[in-house]
Amino acid sequence: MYSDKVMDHFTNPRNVGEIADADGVGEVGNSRCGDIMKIWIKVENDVITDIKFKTFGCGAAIATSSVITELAIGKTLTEAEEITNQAVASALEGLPPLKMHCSNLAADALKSAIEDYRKNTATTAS
Amino acid sequence: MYSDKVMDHFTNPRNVGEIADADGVGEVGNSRCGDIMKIWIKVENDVITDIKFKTFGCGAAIATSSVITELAIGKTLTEAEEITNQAVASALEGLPPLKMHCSNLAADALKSAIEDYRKNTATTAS
Amino acid sequence: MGQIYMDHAATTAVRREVAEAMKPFFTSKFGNSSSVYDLGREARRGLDQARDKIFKLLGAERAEEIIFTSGGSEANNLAIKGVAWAYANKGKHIITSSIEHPAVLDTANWLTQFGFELTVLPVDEYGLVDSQKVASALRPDTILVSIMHANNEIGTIQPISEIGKIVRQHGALFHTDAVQTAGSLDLDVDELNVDLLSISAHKFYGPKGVGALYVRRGVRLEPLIHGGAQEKRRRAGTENVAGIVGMATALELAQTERKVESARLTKLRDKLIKGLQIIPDTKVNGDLENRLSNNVNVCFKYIEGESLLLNLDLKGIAASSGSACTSGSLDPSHVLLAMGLSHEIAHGSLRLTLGRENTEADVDYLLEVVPEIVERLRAMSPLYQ
Amino acid sequence: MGQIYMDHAATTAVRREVAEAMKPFFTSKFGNSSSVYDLGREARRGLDQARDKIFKLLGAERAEEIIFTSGGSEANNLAIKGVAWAYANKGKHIITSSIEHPAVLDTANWLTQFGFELTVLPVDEYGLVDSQKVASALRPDTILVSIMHANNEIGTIQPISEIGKIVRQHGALFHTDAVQTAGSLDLDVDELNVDLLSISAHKFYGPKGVGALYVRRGVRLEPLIHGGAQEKRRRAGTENVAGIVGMATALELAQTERKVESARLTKLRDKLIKGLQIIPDTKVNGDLENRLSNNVNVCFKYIEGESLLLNLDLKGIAASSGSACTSGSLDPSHVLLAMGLSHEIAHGSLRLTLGRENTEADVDYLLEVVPEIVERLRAMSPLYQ
Ligand SMILES: Cc1ncc(COP(=O)(O)O)c(C=O)c1O
Ligand SMILES: Cc1ncc(COP(=O)(O)O)c(C=O)c1O
Repeated sequence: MYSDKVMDHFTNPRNVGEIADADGVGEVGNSRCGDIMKIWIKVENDVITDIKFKTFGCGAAIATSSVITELAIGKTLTEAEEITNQAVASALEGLPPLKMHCSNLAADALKSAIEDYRKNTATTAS
Repeated sequence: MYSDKVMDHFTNPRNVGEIADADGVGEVGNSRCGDIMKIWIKVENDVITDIKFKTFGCGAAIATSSVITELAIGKTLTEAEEITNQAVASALEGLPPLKMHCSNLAADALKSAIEDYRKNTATTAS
Repeated sequence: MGQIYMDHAATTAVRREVAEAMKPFFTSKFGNSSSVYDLGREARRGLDQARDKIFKLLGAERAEEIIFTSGGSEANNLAIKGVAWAYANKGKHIITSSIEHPAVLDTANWLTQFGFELTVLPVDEYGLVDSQKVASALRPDTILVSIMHANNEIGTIQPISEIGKIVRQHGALFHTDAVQTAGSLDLDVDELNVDLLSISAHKFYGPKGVGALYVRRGVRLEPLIHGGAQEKRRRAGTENVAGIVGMATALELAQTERKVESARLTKLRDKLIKGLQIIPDTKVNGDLENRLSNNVNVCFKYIEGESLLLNLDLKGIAASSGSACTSGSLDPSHVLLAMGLSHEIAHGSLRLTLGRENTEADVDYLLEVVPEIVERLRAMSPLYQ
Repeated sequence: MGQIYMDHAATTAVRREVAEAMKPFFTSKFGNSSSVYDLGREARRGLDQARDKIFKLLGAERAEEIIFTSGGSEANNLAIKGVAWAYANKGKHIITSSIEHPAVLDTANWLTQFGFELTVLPVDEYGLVDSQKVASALRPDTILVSIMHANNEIGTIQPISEIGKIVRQHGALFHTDAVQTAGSLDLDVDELNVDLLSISAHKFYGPKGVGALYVRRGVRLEPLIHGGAQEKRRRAGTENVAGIVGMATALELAQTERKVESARLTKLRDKLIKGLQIIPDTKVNGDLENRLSNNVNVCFKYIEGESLLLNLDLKGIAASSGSACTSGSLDPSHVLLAMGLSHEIAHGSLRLTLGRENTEADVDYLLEVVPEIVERLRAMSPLYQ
């Protein structure tokens, strides 16, 4: 069902955990639909220097969370924001059709974390 | 499907043919429903002394025609009239349920032949 | 005495290659194809490969256009009821022909109690449906036309491509029951101009109890069997994986061997027809040109079909008849009657359908045996003078 | 690493004796059971013997009370639609429960567009239907009540005999989906007080794609699949003789071994439940008393079912979950939700269903592996603190 790449990220997820002093935190999904992703980021000079995730969800949800942390790290916020759910699926060598919609939310979680960071810094700046 | 007895009468039907100077002839069925039986009888002193049949029909129709000629020969007309379709089926060690109604007409054909004989003699007597 | 089977239109034996292909799915690859684990995935792979084979063999566009069923009857019921319920808002008129299989005719008839209207087109003396009659029968509220590809009794092949063109130009959906042709004719759904097409595995050396319905992309269909999410929610029930794999294997083999085998059977068929025609008062039924390569159907006047079959069985020959007595009903074959035959003559029909195991020696043996039997039965018949 | 299959409620492998019994009907005894000749009669005999075995095993009165179908889904559809269409004149009210299989629930729901009214009874936290609730739901126009014998997810066994008594006294017909119990409980249709009962062969080591519906004598039924005269005109289509013979063999074996095997599985089941309960934040689902001998169903809070199954698969264990992610829908198991579980908890369910090949060593291995996996997934879960 899943590609080797998905299974690799599922069995050895990268960057699992939380960042205690994160600059931004994003969360998407809800327990009703069965997938919750939470992403923590550290940002320095507009670049994502650290990123961690925790996910409640199926194999696809865990793998997409894991792979987006690899895709995002080292990128500027603008670059990171441009990562699409589709790009995440491609990085995993594809997802089963049924999983494309319900479990492919990692890009949204990252965007939400970046938004949170911007909100935090805007508040600080004001 | 058919009992050995039916198959015996079907493969070696008794008394097939016609009686040129028959005292009575009976016919039942029609080509629409797929079974036509014709029975010829010779009668002496109220006893059936000869009997022949011709049948257009399925295995059951042929076997019931054949077996009734054996049952009827040597019987008085009154006795012969009492042979039922059920008795014919029993003499054949049973018939498949589907054949009980549509192809078990031999007793009716015999009755019709006896009726014909009675009509003929009544006419002669008058 | 050897057994000669000449009833391949009724059913066929599962061929060796098919039985082999099915085997692992009974035991080692027995998983439920909906499951995530390895065993389930193996079953899913078997199912996917079978679907791929079949959609390609039918010239379809995508695998999802194939819905697996439990046979030809279910496929026909699903096609007709499925379209009727899904398109009832658009219209309630259905067109079919008088020589369809009961799985089409009875199904369409059943729908009339729900306000559907049915036009049953007549056929000519050869069993052919006239495409012009289809054209005239089409109405603005016609949602579906169902005409069989070839008839199971008389082997007449209908001008499906032509009819399909007319129907689809009109904007109605077109279904064909290809149960008798899947193993022997080219089945390209685009060339045939069909939207739905039924097949049944046991007619082409696959297992009984498995079939498929081709449904062109975009055609809506209400399920016949509601429940689980199998077959993209169009047919519930744990899939008969072994049977489906068997069907795909059988169809592939049949289609590969189609041309060579058809030519061989046509020769045997024509020899058989010619030989039987010599018997006096014999009528050949069906169209001699547009005819399945394996079908022989004749009526011997003055005799009845079942007694003929029983005699043939005693000689080791398995054949079939349109006689009422073989079907348990009073009326003989509705197909022969629709072609204008009288009840009496229709009762005396014999259908011989050839297949893989039949040889010329079989044909010769038949031609030796049948005349004797016919003569014997006629001598017993009150209709024969 | 060996494979451990613990998903017997999903499907089972065809056992050796069953495969053997089926074999001849693919090849040498392949005839169409409707034919008059020898080959057809052999198939007919196979069919008749299978029907005899099954009607007796179900405690039915006569062979004709058994209708062969393509599986449990078709049997359920036939029971519900068949009774609904046949008795629509008498009434249009149907009662069922919230934990039925989709083949019952979706079918009953489908009928509501035709003016049928549906009462879906709730269940308690153990998944039990209250027979008093059935009694109160009965109306003068109730024609059918359908309550499953045991649930496929949680294994809860319903008080069918008691419910049946109430329903039949009221004059309505009573159907039970016995797909999960046919191989493991005593199925006497008179003791169960049922008029209709569905079974499916692949749940008791028979082949996929074959099932049966018991229909008490006198109960009218409109066919689901119209067409040929098979099954006394109640189910058209060339019979899957091999499959049917396989089902009869499998049912006979299962019923013979039932008591001994049930006792063995109950022990394994209880050890498994006890061992899993040790994991913190674990909930056992279903009734612990009225429970199938092979069913274990637990929820591990804070984790999701599919990721659990994938990890089990990597350890060579085949199991199942009521998680939405395994079914492709958004909502998790309607059964767990009906019992009052929250979405979050229902997503973390694990079903282990034991069977013939499972040993105590398998149970021990499971108890070793599951806690580690649960811990690992919880460490990754944003819900777990
Ligand atoms: C309780 C129950 N009913 C019906 C079915 C449907 O049976 P089948 O898949 O054979 O159609 C199943 C299993 O899938 C089941 O567990
Ligand atoms: C033309 C045609 N359609 C449909 C069917 C029904 O197929 P099945 O018996 O597989 O249901 C048959 C054969 O029985 C057939 O010959």
